[in-house]
Amino acid sequence: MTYSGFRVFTQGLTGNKGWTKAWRQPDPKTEYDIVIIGGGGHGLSTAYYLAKNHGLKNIAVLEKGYLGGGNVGRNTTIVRANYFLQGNSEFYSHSLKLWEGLESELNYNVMHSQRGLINLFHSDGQRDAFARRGNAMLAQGDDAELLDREGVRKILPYLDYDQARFPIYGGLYHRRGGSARHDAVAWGFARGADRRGVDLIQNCEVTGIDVANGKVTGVQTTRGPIRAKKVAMVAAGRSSQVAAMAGMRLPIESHILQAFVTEGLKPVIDHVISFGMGHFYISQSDKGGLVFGGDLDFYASYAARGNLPMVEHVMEAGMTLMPMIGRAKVLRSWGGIMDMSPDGSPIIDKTHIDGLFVNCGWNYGGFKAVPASGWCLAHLMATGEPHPVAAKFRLDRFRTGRNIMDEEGTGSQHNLH
Amino acid sequence: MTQSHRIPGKGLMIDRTRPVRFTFDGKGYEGFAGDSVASALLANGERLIGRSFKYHRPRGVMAAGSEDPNSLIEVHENGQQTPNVRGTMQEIFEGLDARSQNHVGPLNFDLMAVNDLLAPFFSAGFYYKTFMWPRAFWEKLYEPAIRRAAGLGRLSGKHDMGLYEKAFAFCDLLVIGAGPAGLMAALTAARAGAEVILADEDRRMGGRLLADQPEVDGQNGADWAASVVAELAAMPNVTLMTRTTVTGVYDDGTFGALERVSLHRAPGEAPRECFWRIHAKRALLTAGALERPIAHPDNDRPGVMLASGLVGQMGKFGVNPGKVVIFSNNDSGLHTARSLTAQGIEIAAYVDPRPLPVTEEFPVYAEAEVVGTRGRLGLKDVSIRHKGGTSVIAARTLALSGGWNPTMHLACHLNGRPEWSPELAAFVAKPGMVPGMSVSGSAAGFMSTRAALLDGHQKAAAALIELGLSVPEISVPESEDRPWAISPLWAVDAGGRAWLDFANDVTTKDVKLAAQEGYSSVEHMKRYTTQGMAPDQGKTSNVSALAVLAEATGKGIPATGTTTYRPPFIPVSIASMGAGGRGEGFAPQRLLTSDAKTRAMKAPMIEAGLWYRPSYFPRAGETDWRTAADREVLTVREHVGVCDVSTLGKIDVQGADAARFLDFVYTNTMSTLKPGRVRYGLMLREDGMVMDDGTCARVAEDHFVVTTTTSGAGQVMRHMDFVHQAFCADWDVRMISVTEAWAQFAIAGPKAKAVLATLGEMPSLPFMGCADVTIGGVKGRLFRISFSGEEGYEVAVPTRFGTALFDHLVATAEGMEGCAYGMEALNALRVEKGFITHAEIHGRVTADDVGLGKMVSAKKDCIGKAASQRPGLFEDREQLVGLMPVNQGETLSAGAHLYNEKDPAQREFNQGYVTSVAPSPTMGCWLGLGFLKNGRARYGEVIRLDDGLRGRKVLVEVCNPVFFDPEGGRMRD
Amino acid sequence: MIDLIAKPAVSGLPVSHGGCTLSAFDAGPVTSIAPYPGRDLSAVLPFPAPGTVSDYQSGRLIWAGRDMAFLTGVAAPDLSGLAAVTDQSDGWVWALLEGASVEAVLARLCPLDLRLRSFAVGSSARSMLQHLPILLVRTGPESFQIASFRSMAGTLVHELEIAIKGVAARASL
Amino acid sequence: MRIPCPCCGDRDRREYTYYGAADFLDRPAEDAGLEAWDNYLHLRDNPAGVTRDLWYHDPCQSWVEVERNTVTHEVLSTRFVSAKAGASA
Repeated sequence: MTYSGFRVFTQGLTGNKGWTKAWRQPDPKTEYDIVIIGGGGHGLSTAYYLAKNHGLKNIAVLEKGYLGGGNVGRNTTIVRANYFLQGNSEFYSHSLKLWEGLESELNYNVMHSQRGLINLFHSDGQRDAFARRGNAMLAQGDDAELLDREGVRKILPYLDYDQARFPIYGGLYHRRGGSARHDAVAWGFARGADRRGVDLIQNCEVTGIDVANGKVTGVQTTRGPIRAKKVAMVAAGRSSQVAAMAGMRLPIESHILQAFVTEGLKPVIDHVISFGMGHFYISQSDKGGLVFGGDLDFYASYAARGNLPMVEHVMEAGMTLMPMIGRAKVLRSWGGIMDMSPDGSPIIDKTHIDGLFVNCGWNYGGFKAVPASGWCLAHLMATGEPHPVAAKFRLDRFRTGRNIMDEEGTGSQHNLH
Repeated sequence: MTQSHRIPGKGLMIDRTRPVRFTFDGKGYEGFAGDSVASALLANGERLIGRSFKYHRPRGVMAAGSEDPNSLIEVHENGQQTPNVRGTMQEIFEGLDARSQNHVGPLNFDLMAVNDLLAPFFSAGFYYKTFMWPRAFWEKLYEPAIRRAAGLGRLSGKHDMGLYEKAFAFCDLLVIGAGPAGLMAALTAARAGAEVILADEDRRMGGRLLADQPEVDGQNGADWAASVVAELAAMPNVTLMTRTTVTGVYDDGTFGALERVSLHRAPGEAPRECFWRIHAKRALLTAGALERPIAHPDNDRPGVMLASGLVGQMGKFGVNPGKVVIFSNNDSGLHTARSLTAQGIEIAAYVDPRPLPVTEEFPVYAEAEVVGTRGRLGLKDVSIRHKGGTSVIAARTLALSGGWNPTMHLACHLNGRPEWSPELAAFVAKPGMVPGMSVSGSAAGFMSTRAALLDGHQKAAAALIELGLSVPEISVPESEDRPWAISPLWAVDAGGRAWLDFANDVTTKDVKLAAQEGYSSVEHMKRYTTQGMAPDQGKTSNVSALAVLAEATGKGIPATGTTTYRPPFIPVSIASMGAGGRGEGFAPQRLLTSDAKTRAMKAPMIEAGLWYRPSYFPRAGETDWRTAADREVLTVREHVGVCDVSTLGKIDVQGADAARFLDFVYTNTMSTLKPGRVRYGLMLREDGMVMDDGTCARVAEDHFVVTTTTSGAGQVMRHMDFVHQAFCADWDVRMISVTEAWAQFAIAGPKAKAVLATLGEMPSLPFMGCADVTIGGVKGRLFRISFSGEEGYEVAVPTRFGTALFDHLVATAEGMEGCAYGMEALNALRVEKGFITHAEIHGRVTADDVGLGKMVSAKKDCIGKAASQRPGLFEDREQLVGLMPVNQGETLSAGAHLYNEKDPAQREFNQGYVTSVAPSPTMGCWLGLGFLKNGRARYGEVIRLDDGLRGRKVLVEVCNPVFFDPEGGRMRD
Repeated sequence: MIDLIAKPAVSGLPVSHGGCTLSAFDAGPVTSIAPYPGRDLSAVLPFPAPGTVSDYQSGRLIWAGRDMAFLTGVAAPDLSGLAAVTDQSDGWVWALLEGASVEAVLARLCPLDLRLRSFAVGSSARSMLQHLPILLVRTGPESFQIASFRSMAGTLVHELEIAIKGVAARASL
Repeated sequence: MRIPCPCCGDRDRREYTYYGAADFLDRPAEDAGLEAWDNYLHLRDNPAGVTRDLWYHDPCQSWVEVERNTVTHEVLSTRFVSAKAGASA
């Protein structure tokens, strides 16, 4: 059923009785051409683009819990294309372009809102680094503007310009940056994939990956064995466990990233603001809650919850940057499990097992990658060749030292995140 | 008439001798000291207190505590305002300015209430299906309209300058909630000598003993509670924390708690709130239970309350509800009807879906349901469907009791999942969900007062045994021990809209629609309908909503399960958890000994890590930084300059194996350094990239002083500690930071030696030499090193003498046509010399990239060596080069990219980027350092610096990064 | 001949509110002593166990971290070959916090259990005070010595003063 | 979260800096080859369960190896990393 304002109107007149299911709830078949492990944003978009771009039909997405139950449903929903290292730059640029057409592509309002993202800087050195970034964005064909302190003040008059511990020197303004409604992205891709014949199978945990003679042959699940010609591991947050089923060790450590949302407030923050010095970023959802977060809790964890030191650090950063939010009350907090790769950049690649693919290592930034990640993994799986914008996301780059993409410059080794 | 709805003689919490005046929406009201805004308004006959989120329906007070979904108000003071305050929690004080929120026009005529008429089109998730066309309308039209309509209260937009604090506390046993179980538990543990913290949300302890006031130990339960509290207050091992809500459970017995310190008073000196971090060896969750409403058509009008809310408002504040209808599916509703009758309240009807073979003093409608209400701004009557048909009964208050949900949220904060209890028709905690914490009293499903008292005692006794303490003899008082039964009824099927989530306007229809459309897991339903996401966090609606979902999907409640309970239990202000962060408090400030003098010289200060350093020292007539910096640079080159360099990290390394150790952490060899000499050192991370650089001075055979960059000091110390402790802990080497112990100043320029001579007899040092010296009778250290390219010395004295030495050096230099110089000049001087800083060693470069590949000694292992030799790190790399404008007058900018002259500024053509620039008065043009593909082979080539961000395109010549005095003759003798 | 005048690490003290007083004090010479692996110093001085303070001549040896103690108040003896020794007299700012509410004040800033039962007179600890690194010594039931990095003296005083005032203001409620 | 420091006792997590899996203690020889160094620097078991990792107790400057559970956050044991190298404490 196609969604539209007119349909909402006619359904409203008839008691909303006619809305049909957004996706089927099929039982798994015994065999598929392609099995995707993980029904999060990346897995769902991979299935969608395999069907849409490559005309493939016989596909299953296997989800341990419910669709979109991982990080795609628990993040701060920032969508941007402001990376500066080659490899990342072209990929996120491509992703943002896909975002810009996602509503009509999916016939689902994901509420992608390009309200503008401002990265603040607090020293000459940081300004230089952001200038380099901004020039990389321009060179990639994306938008960037360098604001001085007064330029920032015009847009964000409520920041504390007088007494913040790290005074605001200016900001890098990315007008096409913004946010989206996270659940809707998962649901939109799920509905789109389902409409193209993909079987979305919930409550189906993969318990084993079958390999024979160096080639993948299928998976074992809690709902029985499923044969498959190709299998993709798209399970950020559990990547290491899934890969271990295929005997692989990944360059991944799992960490907690907390985020917070306040009670609903009338509009007060109209942009996405990133305060790198305090590891703090914030925006306001359409529903009115301030959505914000900070840095990792900094310890390996699968608990999907964090601890107070980072909670307090994030709140203190908010108070030093914009004390006007002090009386907003935090309503909910949550912790997502981040696939941290050594250099902070992702992996979309084949593995040493024929027919087995891996998509992992999204660090803090997987949400905005959802469309392009699926697009590129689908391309790789369908054609056997990496998509040009994801060609540098190789699994072996750490071993060889080739094309390491350490945007933060903190070190391409796990303990220096 | 003022306080017309007050029952004479009732109301434990109010002091009738102390009237308090406050305003609500600008209208003056009188209440009594101890009233909440909600109780005071109710006592004045006001039932309408706010508007709902989506449909803007009129809403009144439902509860008496923090779970109230409706009574959200703004509290204003001195131009500042606090949104989304629960009227049930805000105590009134003289002059309190409370206002309703989320309406356009007056509260009783909200223009946004038109949404209510459009409700058929605003079904759950409708916005996912529309507003998609045309694309450009989303940000311009649809989204702004949605945003304006959404949200509840308003922030002022002004800095919150209120005082907040955070604090730590420790105890053996934390008791959360001071109702019957909590009081009994605290008493038991306190008498055993345990260190006890008893925390309660209310300002007076007693919990529901203060509301329905059952008899305990032969006296009014509230009096019994007061006597227990008095005993506890007198014990040194007990801390009583009132107005304190435990908000979250974290690992290893850590609890977050919010204390509302002074919100009940007009603003003053005391903190508004305090956020506590409590570490408890054991904890007892005795937070009681929260009543839930029953979803029936139009169950959201002002005047519809939870039965417990009504009992609380009556018992604590003496609120007179007028004529009451009670709709209940469990025995506590019936008890309430009897209790109210006994207090003289007229029960117009008691409605219960169960067959009830009882005869009461009030009309009982058994096997009956409420199917509707009327009254636009306040309840007028209630429609009851019963065996004999439908009756309409006039009432001012409708009290709902749909059963009780134990308040076990905190027990679920460590990912534990509660289990369904069919007897209670509620979720209860399982043992062990939080290590060291047990749940007791009605929070654990013990519904009678006597059972709660007994359970509190027993659970406390168990905790005492775990703590190794003996359990005291204590008699648990007698109290009511009524049986309790419930027959679940979640929603009345009678058409119309029946509210589950009052705060977010989620009705049973919305939940059913979610199921119909396949959003049938409880998480999907919550997210699709937004149920439970309002300020009340679904406290009164979660269980009912999932029960309605379970019915719609046919899965049953246990299989449907709950959503995840996460902190905080109640909303907590950002300011309280971020207390201390505002303004300068976010990070310590580190001040140089030269700070006061520098500021007196009007130098603008800039941040360098946590330090503050001067940017430049302006002189009369110098209108911009450039003039001052150029002068300072030329002064250093021609005369002499003085600069405070104490921010550099200094680490003292001693021991017989010190040299061996430094060989391991630096790429180059330090063991061959002679005492009295200094060597430049490069340090890699284990991933092969440059981590830091600095100098290494051998002050004695087994004693080195190494320097780090300002920002790298902490990381380098940690790193050296790691290498030492992990790989060579048995070596004779010890390290300690001496950064703070020494004030160190650079003296640079042709007259440096002359300045030095004024300090007394100084040794004549060769370039890269060091020595102990005595300056004015004070021991000091002298290094002959240069970051400027001129003859340079750094002289260090104990920090207490730093101010005096700086004053002397500046005065002396100025007497020789010299000056103090700041960071701008320092930067220009080092760029002229091609010296790198963290602008170049930004974490992604190898030693080879910066032209120091030869410094990685082939003769020994060092940290980072193996990884630095990976093949990919020698292919197609960008290498450090110098950049000079072809046209000397042009300005260079850091952050610009590099392209071949004819190539467009597109990623595919990128050749590199610029890391540092400086105007060089020495060379007469701007200079740049940058990284260029295969750059060392391209000296002499002309390329384009492209800074699209600032609209700058400059042709530059690639050159050796050492622009000035490449032979280094000026630094040496 | 240059005459260097010493400047104290902190100014503006003492401050006092609600019976709690923060003042500066002179710890005298401070020397870090870090024994090399396997060395026994007991013939020379009583190296303190972690978390403790021992007496040495007229001064004190304060445990100050892994394999390290600060000798305060007296000059260090010769420990050549036994321990690394550095002069820390100028590296630290020392303050004394006294009064009935000291525990409450420190509870606002320091994540340690400093109740007398857990942190007796004569205990020492390395910890943090808000975001500052500190060395803490309990010198009495109602008195603590606090040392932090000298360059952070202003922040140390600022943080403590806010906490002292906040605790004092509660008395008015 | 609280972690016992072997010399300071039970301390709040906020006093520690994290440093990843204890694999980092097993440093290969300089010439061990790309695979060995890749294993050491990058590849991780990353278990959902008991793990050993490295924490620096900033106040006392001790490096501590912590055995703990990544799912429950329970800390099972701690020791100085130097205990392995065979000296000091």
